[in-house]
Amino acid sequence: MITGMGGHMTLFLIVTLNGLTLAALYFLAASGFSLIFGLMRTVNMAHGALLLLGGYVGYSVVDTTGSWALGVLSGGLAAAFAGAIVQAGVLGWMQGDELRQTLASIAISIIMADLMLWYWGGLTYQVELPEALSGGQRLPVLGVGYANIRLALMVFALVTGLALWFLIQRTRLGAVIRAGVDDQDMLRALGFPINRIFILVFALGGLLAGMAGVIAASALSIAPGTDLQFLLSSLVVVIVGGMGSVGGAALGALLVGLAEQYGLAYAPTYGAVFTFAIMVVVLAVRPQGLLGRAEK
Amino acid sequence: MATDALLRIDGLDLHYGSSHVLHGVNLQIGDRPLGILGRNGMGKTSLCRTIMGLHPNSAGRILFEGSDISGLPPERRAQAGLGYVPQGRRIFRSLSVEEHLRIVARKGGNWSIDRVYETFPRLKERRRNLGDRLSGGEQQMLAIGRALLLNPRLLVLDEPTEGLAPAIVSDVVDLIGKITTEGIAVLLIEQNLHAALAAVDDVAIMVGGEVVETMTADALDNDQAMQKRHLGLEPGQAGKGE
Amino acid sequence: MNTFKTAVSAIALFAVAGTASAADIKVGVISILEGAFAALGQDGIRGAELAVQEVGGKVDGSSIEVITMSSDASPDSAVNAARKLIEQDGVDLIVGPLSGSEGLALRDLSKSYPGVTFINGSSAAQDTTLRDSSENFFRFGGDGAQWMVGVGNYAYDELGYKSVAVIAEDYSFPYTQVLGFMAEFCSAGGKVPEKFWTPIGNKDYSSVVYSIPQDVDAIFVALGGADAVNFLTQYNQAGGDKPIIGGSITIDQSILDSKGPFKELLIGAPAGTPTVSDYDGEEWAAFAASYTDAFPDGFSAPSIFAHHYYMAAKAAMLALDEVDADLSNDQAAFRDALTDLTFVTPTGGMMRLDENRNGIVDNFVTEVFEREDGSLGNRVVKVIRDVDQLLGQDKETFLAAGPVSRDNPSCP
Amino acid sequence: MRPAGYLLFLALLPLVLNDFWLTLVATRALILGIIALSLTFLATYLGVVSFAQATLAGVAGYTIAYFGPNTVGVGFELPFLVSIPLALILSTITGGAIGLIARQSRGIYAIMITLAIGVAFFYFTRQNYALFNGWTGFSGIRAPEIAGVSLRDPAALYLLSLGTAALAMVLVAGFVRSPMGLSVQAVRDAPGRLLALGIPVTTPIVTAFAFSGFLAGSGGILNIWYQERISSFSVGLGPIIDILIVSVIGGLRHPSGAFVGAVVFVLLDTFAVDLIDRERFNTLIGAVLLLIVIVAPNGLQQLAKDGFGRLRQSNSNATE
Amino acid sequence: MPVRNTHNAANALEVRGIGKRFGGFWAVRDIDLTVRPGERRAILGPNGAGKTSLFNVLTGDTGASAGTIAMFGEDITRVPIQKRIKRGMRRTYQHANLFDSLTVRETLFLAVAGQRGGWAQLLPLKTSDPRRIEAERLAEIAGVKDFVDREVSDLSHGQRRQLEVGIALAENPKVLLLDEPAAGLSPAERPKLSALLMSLPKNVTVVLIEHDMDIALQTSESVSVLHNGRLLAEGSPDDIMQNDDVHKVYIGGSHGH
Repeated sequence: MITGMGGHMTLFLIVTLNGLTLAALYFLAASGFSLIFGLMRTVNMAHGALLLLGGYVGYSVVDTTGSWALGVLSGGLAAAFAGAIVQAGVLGWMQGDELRQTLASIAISIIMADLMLWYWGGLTYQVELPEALSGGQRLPVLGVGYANIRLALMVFALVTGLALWFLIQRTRLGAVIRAGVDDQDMLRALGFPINRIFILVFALGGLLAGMAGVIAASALSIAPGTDLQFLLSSLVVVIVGGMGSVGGAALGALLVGLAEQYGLAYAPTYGAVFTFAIMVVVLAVRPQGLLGRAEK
Repeated sequence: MATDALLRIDGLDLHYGSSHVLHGVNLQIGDRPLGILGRNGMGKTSLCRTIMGLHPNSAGRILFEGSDISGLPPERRAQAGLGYVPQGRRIFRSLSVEEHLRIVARKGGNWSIDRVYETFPRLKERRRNLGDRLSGGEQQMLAIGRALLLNPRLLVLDEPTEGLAPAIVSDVVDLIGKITTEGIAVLLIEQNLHAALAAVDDVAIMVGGEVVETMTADALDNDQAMQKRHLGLEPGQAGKGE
Repeated sequence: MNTFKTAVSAIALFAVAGTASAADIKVGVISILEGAFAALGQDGIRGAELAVQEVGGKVDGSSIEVITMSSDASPDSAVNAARKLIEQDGVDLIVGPLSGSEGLALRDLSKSYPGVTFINGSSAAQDTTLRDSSENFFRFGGDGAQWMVGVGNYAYDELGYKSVAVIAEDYSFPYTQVLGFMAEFCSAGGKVPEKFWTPIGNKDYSSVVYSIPQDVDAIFVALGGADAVNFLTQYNQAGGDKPIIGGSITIDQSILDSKGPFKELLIGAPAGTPTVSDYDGEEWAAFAASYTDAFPDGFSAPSIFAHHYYMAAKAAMLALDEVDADLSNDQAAFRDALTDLTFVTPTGGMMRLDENRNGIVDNFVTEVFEREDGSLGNRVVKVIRDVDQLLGQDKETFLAAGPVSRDNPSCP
Repeated sequence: MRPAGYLLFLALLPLVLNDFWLTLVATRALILGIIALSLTFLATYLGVVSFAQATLAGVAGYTIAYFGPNTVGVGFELPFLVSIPLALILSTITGGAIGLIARQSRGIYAIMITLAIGVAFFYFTRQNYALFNGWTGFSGIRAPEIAGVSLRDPAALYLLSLGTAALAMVLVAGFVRSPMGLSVQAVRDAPGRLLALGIPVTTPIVTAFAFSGFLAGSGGILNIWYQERISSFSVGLGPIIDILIVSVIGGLRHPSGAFVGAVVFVLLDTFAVDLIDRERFNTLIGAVLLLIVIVAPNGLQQLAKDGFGRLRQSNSNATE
Repeated sequence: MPVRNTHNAANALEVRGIGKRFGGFWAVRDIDLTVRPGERRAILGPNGAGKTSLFNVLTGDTGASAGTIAMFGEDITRVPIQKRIKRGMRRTYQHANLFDSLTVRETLFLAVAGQRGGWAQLLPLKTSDPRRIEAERLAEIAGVKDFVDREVSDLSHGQRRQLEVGIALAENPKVLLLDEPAAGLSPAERPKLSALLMSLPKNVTVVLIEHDMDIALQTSESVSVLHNGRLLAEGSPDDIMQNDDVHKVYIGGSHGH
């Protein structure tokens, strides 16, 4: 699609832009995962399933009501509700036993994936975009067409990032969550029911995952297997960036998004290998991730 | 000592890993502030943590206002009226002073954020600072202020004078006196004998995970032999009592 | 000793798995019922069941039981499914599998079970029958290259495309599809300057979209399922306007039935396929009617998978009928019957096998059109009958070109 | 001697089981058990849960495929006497290399880095044709004939797997009582303290991973003879999770749990489709896994103790 | 830089002007200590006096911010912990951080193998292995011989402390640094530990950090008292017990009195 002189440069810029927009989507998907890990040290392997659930519910709601915003909201709420059930019903009972939680969440994701396949079938779903986001426009300078939804992705990521930052840094709940990250015992000794806070944070993580699912279903598509793809990408993103750090998730998403797009454009054969190679290298050199705090 | 104790500990045992830390501890705390004294490693901090529910006791009971709280999680104990100022203060490193107070502050009750600031003007000056940017004394004030905002019935203070400059030690002692007059019971763990004697009316001495002596502060103040045997430098028959 | 073994195993089986059935002839059907291909795999099962239903579940007084088994698109799972069907359920025939690598795996496995007959489902790897073929493995259908026959010529001659870029998933089935297209297109004089092989399951094609050379006349897209949806959507959103040429599963009915705005892009796109959901041949109309009758909750018309599983199962029923359901002597008579079988397929052609037991089939060049109700369908532009696996070439030359790969064939 | 009794009993199974039970249940469980043993060994004695064991088994399997008879025309044939040791050496070296990369990671971080390695290897095998033949992988692999006995014979493969499993248990029991084995356990219990004794921690970690690579490799070789094929699917997320499930069911605190877990898993995997609607058996598998994680966090270890546990015990006594 | 060797080889430990700073805070400062070969020295001080910081600088667990340390005349200030071990310095740990799943014998074997080598051996150990025999000898000295095949996790707290000492004695240390060996012991366990400390080979120099006065004064020939990071007093146990300054810092500040 790129013609004329300077095609290589233009391609490079457009691929970079693609990397940024993909990074935005990865950040949306990974932020909830990172939040949950940060407070509870829980590696929620059912995160991808929550995301897919949100996507499906969002699709169904948009399909019936025609309102995209309502779809995003209900996808988020459905996943938040499911997340709260997962934490309250299963993972909460194993708090502190990280391995057991990891395994239990794998089991939950297997069950969820199968039940979603049963209900929604194996079709590929795309959520219909509202007028303003559908279609594309000619980019200034680069002079190529570009999808509106991808540009919007960056806005969503920015808004989500800011909202998360505000929630965590500027609200009472955020202060409680930060206190819980610092010292759970002390927080409990001050009268905070940590289990309920965990459920709340899990629901919040689910909300983020669910909304990301609807957005992913709008920008790309969802189908059985999407859960694993986003689980893996979220894992890589937060591991590279540093578990539990929202800033780290942003940095990780940026690295992974760019690596994936450069890989796809310039070395499609080994694109996916790059992503995981980055993760291996980062972990081998800095086991806690780029912005992660070292374990005590 | 009151017979209707606010906090009553019966035969409390604690095992921690391979070590048997508390051996049948019995204590009663009423309205008069109680100090627990003893050398390092005698189980004082473990006792505090067990009272707060941060360690599960292996035997015995903890009665607070007449009901057994030994099965409750820490948050329920705090809600029931136990305030805790832990050893090492355990300030949240990523919360500002203001946030520390804001997350625990409730409407009503005797203590408000403003009153904490009145009591500790220094904290007001540093309200925007993060927890890990405070000096030891400031952290201690914050830890106490944070516990007071829960409007507790009983305040458990674990070595609040540890590592503080003498002037601040005396502030803390004065504050404990003030707290007592407001009807808040105090359980004070101390290594600093003089600070403890100045702050409390009764003392219990712990040796090797047991309470070996209970007496009034004045009695201990006048008993040099006792001080030396359990707290000072005299080589004594540890754990054997009189 | 063998009776004893069977007795012990039967007891163990009973303990674990409940009762075994008492049908005379058991047909194991292997399809993908989990993961991304589940909806397609389900349609394959429908096809096989339809063929059995048509004979009323009985051939010459022998009752037929269909036992389905899921694989997950991996060869290992297909092999495990087949082994279980054979050794535990005691099936006499296996119909399936769905995908290319699974087909190669079952072809290999069939050599270890000379007493069981394997009839390929929709798996379309070339080598399943072309190289290293197996005596008891039959394919009443074509391979991925056969499924593209007619498209290369149509694109070059009728549509006037001289240069086409290829976007395809990076594994054996798309390689075979690309061969089928390029064999004709290149020999007609067309050029394929660039091929983009993307990993299967890739989500974001945006950078590939922008790497497509501007000076090609069209894009040949051999992607399946979610991958096709993703690519087409993103190409559409980026303002891409090159005509699309579709692979066989890129523009299958199951894709046309998927939801999303990308479908606009497909209207008018030609594709090669052995299955056309809107084909107006009378045999097809009858077939589609009995499909929708039997499975009201199925697709709006039989998919490529239903069609192929149906032909496989139908061949089995016909051959069974021929030998009066006699499977003795290691199914020798039955296999002879299969080998010599000819029958009219739902597409109206005459199905028969070549020397490697691979089908000589009908193929269609189609284009996508919009129905009155707004849904999309494929309509036939051209029917090519009697397509064989060598694509009409001489056997030696064809084999000498070597197995398909990322770089074979090539005409930049 | 009890272990000998068990072994004799297991060795006689080919007389009473038909090929389905012998191969698809017993042999498969043994092979899966050996690979899972490489994980439970690491988890039990080094305290690290690795998600890269399918990778290690895959390295050995691919080596056998590449240097053995296959039907895809990739690689070149070597005698089995060469290719088998080569496969074990490569999987051992790969294990050591993974240990070197993951040496600083503990707990969930170790899970993550090994998962990353596993997934990277999966994508690599899927994309690389020269060594791994990409998506399609290798098929038509044949187990060798040894002294006129074809290992493709169900009973022969079963007995070989049984022997390998028993040998693997003996090796593990011996390893953990060797000085290096003690160092490995010391790393798990208190790495800093081991350093203070003048013993580096990296060497025991790398050795433990290498040893687990050896175990996984021997399972991987049997597995490729059992499957007669290998492809990227064999090293993908599915097998990675399967091995983990096997180990968890059996219990990660005792190596013999691997075999208990393998038997349960294989029965479940094989017969879940009969117990429940054929399309919903993944739900059943997930539910059983969840149930085991909830009610038996240490796995079916009790069972394992009654069975293979004694085997290990008496072996370690014998070697002491 | 030229190596200044002004240290007296006749002293087991010679500490000159040692300081340890954390940020702007000096945990210990200007500490001078001289320990003769074979001497038993106790270092006392209330909580926060700087005992642990001094100890960590001596063992090499943390670097010194100022000053020098010499062992038998050799400057070891910049010598890493591993090399100090090789030169004959051993330490015990306050928080008994042991290999819980190994037996006492195996633990002591590793302690020996850490010095002599052979920890990387892949073959099981022979009963006649000299390192195994040495481990048994250590078990005897440390008084843990009776349960040499028990797992460390099954030991009582006191037995673990004894094992700690046994580990530190592996391969004839010259200087033994004991970090609060009596911390957390029950009254019944204390005498046993004192007895063990008193029975240590006479050629080993022992520096003991202890909070428990009973044990420190009972087992040492000389005592150094730290307060607020500085050396407050030094002398025989009797001298120290008579020292008023020491009493004051131990019982606490003079608030209100």
